[in-house]
Amino acid sequence: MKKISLEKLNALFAEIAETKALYLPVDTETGAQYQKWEEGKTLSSALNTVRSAKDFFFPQTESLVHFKVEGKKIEIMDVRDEGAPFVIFGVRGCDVKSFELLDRVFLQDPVDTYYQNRRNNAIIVSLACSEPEETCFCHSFGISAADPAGDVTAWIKDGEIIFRANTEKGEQLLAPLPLEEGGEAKAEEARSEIEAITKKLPLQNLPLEKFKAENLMDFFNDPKWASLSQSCLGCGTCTFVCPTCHCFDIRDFDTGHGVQRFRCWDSCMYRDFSQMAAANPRLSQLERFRQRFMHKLVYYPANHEGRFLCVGCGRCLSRCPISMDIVKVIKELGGERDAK
Amino acid sequence: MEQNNFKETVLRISGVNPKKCMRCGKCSGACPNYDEMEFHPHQFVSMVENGEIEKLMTSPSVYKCLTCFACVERCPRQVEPAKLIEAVRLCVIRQAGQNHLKPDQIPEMLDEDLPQQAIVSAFRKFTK
Amino acid sequence: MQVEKNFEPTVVAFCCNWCSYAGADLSGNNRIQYPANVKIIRIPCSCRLNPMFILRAFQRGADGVILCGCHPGDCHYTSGNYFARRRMTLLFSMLSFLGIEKERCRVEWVSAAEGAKFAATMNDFVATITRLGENKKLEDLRCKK
Amino acid sequence: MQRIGVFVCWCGSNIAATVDVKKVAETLGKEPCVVYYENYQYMCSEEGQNKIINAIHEHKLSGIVICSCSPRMHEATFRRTAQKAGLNPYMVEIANIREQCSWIHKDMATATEKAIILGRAAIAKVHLNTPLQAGESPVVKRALVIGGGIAGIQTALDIADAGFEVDIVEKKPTIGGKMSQIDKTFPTLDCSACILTPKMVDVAQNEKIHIYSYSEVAAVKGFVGNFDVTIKRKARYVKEELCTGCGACTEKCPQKKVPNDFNLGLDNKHAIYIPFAQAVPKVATIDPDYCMMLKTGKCGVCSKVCAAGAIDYKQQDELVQQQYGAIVVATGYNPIDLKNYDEFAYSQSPDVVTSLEFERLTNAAGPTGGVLLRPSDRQHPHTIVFVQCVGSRESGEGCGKTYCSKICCMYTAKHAMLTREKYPDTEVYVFYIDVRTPGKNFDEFYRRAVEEYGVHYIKGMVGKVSPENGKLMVQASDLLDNKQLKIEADLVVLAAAIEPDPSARPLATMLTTQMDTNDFFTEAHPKLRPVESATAGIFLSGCCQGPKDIPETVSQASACAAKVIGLLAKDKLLGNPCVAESNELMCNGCSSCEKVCPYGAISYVDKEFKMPNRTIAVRRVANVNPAVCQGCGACTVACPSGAMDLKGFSNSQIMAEVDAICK
Amino acid sequence: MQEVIKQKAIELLSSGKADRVLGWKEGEFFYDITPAVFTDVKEIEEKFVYNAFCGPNFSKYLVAESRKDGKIAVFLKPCDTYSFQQLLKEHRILRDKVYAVGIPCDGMVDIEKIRQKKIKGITGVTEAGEVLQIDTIYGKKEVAKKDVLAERCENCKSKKHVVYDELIGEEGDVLDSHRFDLVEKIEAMSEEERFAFWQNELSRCIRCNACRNVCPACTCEKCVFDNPASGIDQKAAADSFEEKMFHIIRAFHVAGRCTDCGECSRVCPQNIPLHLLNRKFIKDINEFYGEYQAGADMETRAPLTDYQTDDCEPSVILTKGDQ
Repeated sequence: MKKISLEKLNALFAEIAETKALYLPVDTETGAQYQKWEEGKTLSSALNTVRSAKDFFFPQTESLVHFKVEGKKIEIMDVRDEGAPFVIFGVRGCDVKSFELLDRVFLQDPVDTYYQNRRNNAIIVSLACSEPEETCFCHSFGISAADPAGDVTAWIKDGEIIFRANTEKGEQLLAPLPLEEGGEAKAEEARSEIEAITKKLPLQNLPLEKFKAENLMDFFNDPKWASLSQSCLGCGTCTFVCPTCHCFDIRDFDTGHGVQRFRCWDSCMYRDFSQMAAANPRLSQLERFRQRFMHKLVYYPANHEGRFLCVGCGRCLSRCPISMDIVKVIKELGGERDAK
Repeated sequence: MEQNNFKETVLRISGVNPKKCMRCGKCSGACPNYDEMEFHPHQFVSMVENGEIEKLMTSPSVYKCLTCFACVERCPRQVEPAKLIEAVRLCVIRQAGQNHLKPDQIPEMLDEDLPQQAIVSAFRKFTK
Repeated sequence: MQVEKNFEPTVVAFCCNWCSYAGADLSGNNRIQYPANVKIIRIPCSCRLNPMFILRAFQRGADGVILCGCHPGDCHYTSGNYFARRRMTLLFSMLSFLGIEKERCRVEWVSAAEGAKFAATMNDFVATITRLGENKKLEDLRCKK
Repeated sequence: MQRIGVFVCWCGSNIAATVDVKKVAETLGKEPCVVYYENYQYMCSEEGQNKIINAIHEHKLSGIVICSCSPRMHEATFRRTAQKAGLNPYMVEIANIREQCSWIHKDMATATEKAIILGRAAIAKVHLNTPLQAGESPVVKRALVIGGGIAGIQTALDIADAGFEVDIVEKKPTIGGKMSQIDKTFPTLDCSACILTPKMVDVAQNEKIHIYSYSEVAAVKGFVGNFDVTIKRKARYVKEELCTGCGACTEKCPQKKVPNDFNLGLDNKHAIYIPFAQAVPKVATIDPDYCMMLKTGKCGVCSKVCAAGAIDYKQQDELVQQQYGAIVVATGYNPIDLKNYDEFAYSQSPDVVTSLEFERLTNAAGPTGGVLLRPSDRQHPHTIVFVQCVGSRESGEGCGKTYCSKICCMYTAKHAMLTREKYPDTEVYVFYIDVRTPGKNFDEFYRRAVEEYGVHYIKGMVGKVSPENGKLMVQASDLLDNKQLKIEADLVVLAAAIEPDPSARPLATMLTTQMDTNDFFTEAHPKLRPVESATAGIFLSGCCQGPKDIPETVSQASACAAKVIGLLAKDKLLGNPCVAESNELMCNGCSSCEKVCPYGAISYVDKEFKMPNRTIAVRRVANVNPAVCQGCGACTVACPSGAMDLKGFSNSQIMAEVDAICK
Repeated sequence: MQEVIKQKAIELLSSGKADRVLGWKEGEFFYDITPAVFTDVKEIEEKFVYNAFCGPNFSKYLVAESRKDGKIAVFLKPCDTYSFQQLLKEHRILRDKVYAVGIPCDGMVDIEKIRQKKIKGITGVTEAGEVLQIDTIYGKKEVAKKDVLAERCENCKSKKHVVYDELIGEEGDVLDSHRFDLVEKIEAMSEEERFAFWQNELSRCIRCNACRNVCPACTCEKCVFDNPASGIDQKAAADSFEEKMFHIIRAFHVAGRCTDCGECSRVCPQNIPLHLLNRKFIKDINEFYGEYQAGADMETRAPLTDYQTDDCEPSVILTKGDQ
């Protein structure tokens, strides 16, 4: 392991930024946001960013291809950019986990090369959560806030930051940096402190056991969806702040001298989501609401060896305008159901 | 030039737009002191409009106006002739030494029926 | 500086069919010149102008948008321009609130008889827009060539 | 996919001298969907039109763009051309490259470039054009005339003459209006009753005309060709169909102290009355405010004396529903109330009268039996002062009107002349600001009053009238002699300004027609459509549109009738197809569009819609009546959801033009 | 107050005056309260809450709820009644299907403001008069309620209920708020500052549509931004122009109809002060066309569907602002 005093952190950022673009959570008036590091920007102490880290690989909008139109002639232009290596610093355990879940979608055959390029270029430095919030429930999905994954894992403890390279990419990142050796004990100490806090968190032991493929129809037909979805506004806040939601739409924009085909986030909560044969097959908000949670808790796990499509980051808990979130859904549906 | 200046001054002081006059003569029809005046309210309006201010300034009419505002009240087009007359009078008394009423003239004018207030307001009206 | 000199603004003029479009025709009939930067779109009445169209014009690269309609009180449809006047006042105020140059949008009432006024208005408006320079604040980069 | 043809006109050298027409045609020919292009010297000529027709046939064009002069010039021409070739006329767009391009630019390159852009915009629009069909609506062959004065009477007679049914709604118990109160008419001095009452009889006897007297319009729905009007027939407590007009009741009625409004309160009438001898319909009416039977239940004299048994104390207001193809507004005027004119002592002395009161005082059927007597002491007046422009031509906040009432100069001259003729011993003074006599034989008439009858015309407005010792002191300035006059008069006659009848404003609201700030109805065009309102199917007759004398009123009334006949002669009305249309699936039913529609073309219906999962929902949705809509588009912008769009100028079409111009 | 309202809800349901009751349902924490339709007395007894975190404006739910069978009772805070009445005016709610109970409100707390005070891991909140006692996993904390009030409640425009069938508590008054202060401050900035200000704010927009979907004035059957036929539909702002476009058009569409309920800013996950755009329109309308409060009554014509012949000209803005 390697370590450095927190006082020298900014110098370290400058060193990294010499060769690679460096992104990190920065405090803004309206919460922490990932920003490109430049002189004067400091690491946020907030637990998590308002928007998740999925933006790095799956940006909200992205050009796919351009068509240049001149009179009756059309020319196709590939706008893909190979990109360059970049570092994301201070990713929390939940968000790191989300990358794995997204990889299972975008890197499956056929591979999404736009996503793949960025994924390959990224070096992820995760940061253990010193002060988890009441809305955290990553532990329910077996994610460790105390020892997150990533190319490098970092802990902050007693004025020092301790790094552990987990991958070759991580090693290569740390190698040229002016770090001291050591810090294992402090890292261990931080880890156990965080684990102790985690046990005190209010959202413990979510009843996830019954969310299995074999109960699919039972869940689908559960009458409780009606009351759960009743107050849902059908906005996309939960899906847009969610690190694992990955629905998108592909649209064409007529620029007047051509067409730009781009991909943008979409939300299954929207009425105009997925205009199949000109209409969303899920006509009511109940169906759309159910779709989102069934996907996270039943369909995705059924296709991905039981992995839930939720990392317990708690963003939807704090952002839903009417406070209807996945925890309430899990508790309501997973609760008294008789296991088959 | 001089003339224009007076006209401008009169218009500025009075705030009256003589162009609004439609020459109906109701002002002069309503004037209770018509016969005393050399120039009548409607003439004030047209003469100011024509820039003949000096003629008005030298006429005793400016002091004969009772300022009863009958013409202002009756004018169907809100021209307000009394304000023009007042403005012409002001043009006169603002010139140095042009006070129309001098204190030493007062004693001979006094009689028993003259209220005190009339003297005060006469000073207000006819002096600087 | 040289760039500014060569800057030829794109100006969209929405003209109501009954007064201002006819006013523009009259300015043509009388051969009164105004810059070719102005391109006129005919609409039935100034009240047909949706704020969407103005934003659309800016998005697509217009540098100035002007609405011309019948003088208040003379609307062919009796009240259209009164509604247009309120809508445009509020829209322009909002654009200004967002920091967009307020001279970029204008409303002028031009009657069918005011060919000279139409041309003068366009001359003045194009001069104003030329002075303001390119519309940067409400442009859509994708629409740039 | 459209197949578009582009036709570039040279307009001789008008366009071709500054625009490279060949280049324009060729460049536009490269635009998507343009399958044919051509340039020609005169597209509007027969040869040019044939080229278009042939191209439409040969190239199966679905839309055409003509780059030529202003659409205000030849749009109709080219639409007809398209129609001849079997193409919907609304698949034509014009790019104005003459008035808005070649004529205002000198530089060939600039003008050519602009012409191409204007052409592109037209092509972009025509891409989105859809064939439009003008809607048809049937015409109810019946007209309604609101107001039974000379204007209403003349309009009704002319319409009935053409063979159409007409109803007159008159709020008074008889038709006749102001003209029935007037003694003689200028400039010929015919007796007003002598020329009016035969017309009233004509109306009464005309089978095509039905009079709703003592009635008001309560509600108007519908649109041109199909108005649905509710008429309120006020209870007159006399059965109209039974009353013979014998007048026995009016003589026997014990309640004699009812101010006689026909004589402007100068004398009294009975509680049951017939306004005047030649009233039409000649039917008695009970004034419920004075009738003892109606007020206290004690009396019943009229019922007892009525041989026809026409009296019905239990009569109620009645609502009648009727359909009309056209509505004529003929609500007329009233003299303004002079109670605020203290300087003329109108409220202080009974001997200060209005001109209309003067008419009654000189009328043989009036309160004095035609002998001119002053109201206060019934003595013959020897000095009479007439004051003109009372309440007219005033500015500012007062009770006066800014406009000239137009008729006062002439009737004052008439009064002065008649007075001098009948009573040569009377001195007559007329105070005027200007004497306005633009009319046939008008100035001659006025000059006769001065030269032959010796009426004293004095330039200058009266400043003050004050009652003194049974006389009226009139103080005025003589502007020409530059002196102030004090005249001791016996009678002062004020030429009061005239204003629209107070019933006009609520009526305008019902009819969705426009009024000016003086409550005169606004004509559709001040010069070219003076008898139509901007609302289709509503016509204006007489003083409701502005001050008028009798000859003018009658000519406008006949003009109005001609317009109505023109409308009623049609079996069907073809609408303007460029009208608003609401997409019911998107409509919120919020009423925003309805509120901005100047024509009342939008109504709301509750309609059933199939909703998700086989449910049915009832929703309130807007419905545009294409026969009423004039296509201004105000509603399209008021609609937040974009459910309302305008055919021919749709959102997408205008945005396509914007895009084409800005790219 | 919670008990009184709860009892009222039970009474309405059990007396048959209402078939359903729209109220607030407790969540996992003290603050994550969800709007819910109660049909069962037992559920009300167990789950119904009313406290300083009951922000949501229920009026928009009534668009759909009033079209269902039976009558729905609803609890409306003073500001909610304005939205309710505005929707009635636009014929969006069927009045006879709703039993409206006006309830008092002392201002709602913004949980974000508590978090901004670096209070983390909140597990419970107790209202003790003017003070909120907060339990967290990291110990107990205290804040003054006035320091964490939602912005819209700090600038509360009215404590008056403009429409109701029944009122709990006493009727309040229309207040003299300072709600336009910030708008004025922005107006006083230079053009460039204003542009920078909004660029910074609006660039954060993620087009989640929460503002639109919560807005009681945005009840369109189909929003223009979801309608490919409108020509301006967008799912995400692919260019900074589209960020502005969305918010300008949205503000314009609700201009003269927005009651200034402040829901847009409450729900924005990116904390964009969207209400300022609406307030700007309200302020302009007040200045140009006379005081107008949407939803205050059923009769007054909305300013954009009305006009005066002597209205100011659009050029009036050329002489405004830019100090």
